[in-house]
Amino acid sequence: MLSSNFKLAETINQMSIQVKFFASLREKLGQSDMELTAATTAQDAWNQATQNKPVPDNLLVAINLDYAKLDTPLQDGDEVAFFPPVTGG
Amino acid sequence: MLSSNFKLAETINQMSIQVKFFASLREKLGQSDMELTAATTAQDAWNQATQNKPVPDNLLVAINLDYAKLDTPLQDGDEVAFFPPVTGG
Amino acid sequence: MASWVSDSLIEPWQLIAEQQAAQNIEGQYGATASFIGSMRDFSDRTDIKKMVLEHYPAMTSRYLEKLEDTARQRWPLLNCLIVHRVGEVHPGDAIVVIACWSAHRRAALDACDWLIEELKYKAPFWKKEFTDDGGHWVSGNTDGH
Amino acid sequence: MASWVSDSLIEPWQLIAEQQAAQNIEGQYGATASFIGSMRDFSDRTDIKKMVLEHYPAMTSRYLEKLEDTARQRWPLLNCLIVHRVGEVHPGDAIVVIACWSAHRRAALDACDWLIEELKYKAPFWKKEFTDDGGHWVSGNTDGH
Repeated sequence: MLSSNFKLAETINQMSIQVKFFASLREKLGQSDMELTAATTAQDAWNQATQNKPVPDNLLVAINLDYAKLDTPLQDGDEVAFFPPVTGG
Repeated sequence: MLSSNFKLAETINQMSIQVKFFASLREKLGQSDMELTAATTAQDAWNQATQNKPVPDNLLVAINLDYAKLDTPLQDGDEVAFFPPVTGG
Repeated sequence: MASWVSDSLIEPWQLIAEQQAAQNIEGQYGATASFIGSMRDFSDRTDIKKMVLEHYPAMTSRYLEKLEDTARQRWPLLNCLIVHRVGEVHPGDAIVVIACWSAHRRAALDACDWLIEELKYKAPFWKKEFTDDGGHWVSGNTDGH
Repeated sequence: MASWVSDSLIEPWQLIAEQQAAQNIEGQYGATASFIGSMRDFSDRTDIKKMVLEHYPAMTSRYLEKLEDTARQRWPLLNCLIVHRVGEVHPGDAIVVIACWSAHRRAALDACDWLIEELKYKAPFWKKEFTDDGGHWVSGNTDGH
């Protein structure tokens, strides 16, 4: 009974956060996709995914395909993307 | 000698002014092209060509293919055109 | 740089593609802005069957050339095209085609916008619409319409 | 209304003509405004051989659709087209095609202008230029450039 409750708690606390990097940022960090099991905000996800690298000037953040901010809270299942200023068109 | 001088004077005084009307104005007046043998200004050309009809609101005037005003003086060889507001494009 | 009037049907996208190919500016232009004016089957009147476009030929040529010259003085354009229909046009037919090429987008976009406004207010063309009731001269262009 | 990305060469004028033909709006539109962005062979660097365009596919689709929706809320558009290249492009190749159809000219012209500005500043595309010295990420778009 105790062991089963413990497992449930573990399952509840475990999140799945997809992290993506694009363009020059992807190349500099040498990584494009990773998964985190917990992250409170986009900033927290950045810190974990980059081992606390400083945030570049002009960093753009998107959560679930919409622009967001570094202090935007994350929820289980979120996809957070980091990329430099866009240069399309 | 007298008669020859008289002829010369007549030739000098005789001008050739081409007058043109376009679009609704051409249709209303029932004429598109005419030639005047003398006219001091665009207004004078209008008066002669239309038998002193009143000048319509928004009348546009061009002399030698450039926009001009009713009081612009005319010279021998000028082409003066009268037309309503343009509606191209 | 080219401007002309056409008394028969024009294919706007083909004209623009041809003008683009005719000038050796590939790799130089980063921006092409175009405007096409087409005939609608309604205006203040509904059910317009056709339209006849009259113009003042000598003044039109001169005016369109002057327009292009002025645009090229105001903006760094690499190329420019203005074609205008005259004669009988039908709903859906193109009436005017304007295209501007430049290195950067602002010049092409602004010049194209300016050219259509100038042309609308000053180029000596006149439209007569025909419905089943007969012909009516269009009285004037309105802002942005 | 349509927006998509293409990983192979696009023919802007053909795409616009096809989009125009695909929608039954002939006689309704009086105005078509378009903008084409093409690759130049120089920028801050000269002698650019090619460019590779990366994007964030899921966000791109969503963003381009939202752009079109917003444009249609702001202006009375009858039709709208946005196509953007990704992958490897060469000087002279079209990178982006935008076209807007409306009854009157101001809506099409203003919407087209707005769309390219919005797209330039927000759509998740990134350009990497290649010269003989190797690849360089383009650092950012500048006003009207």
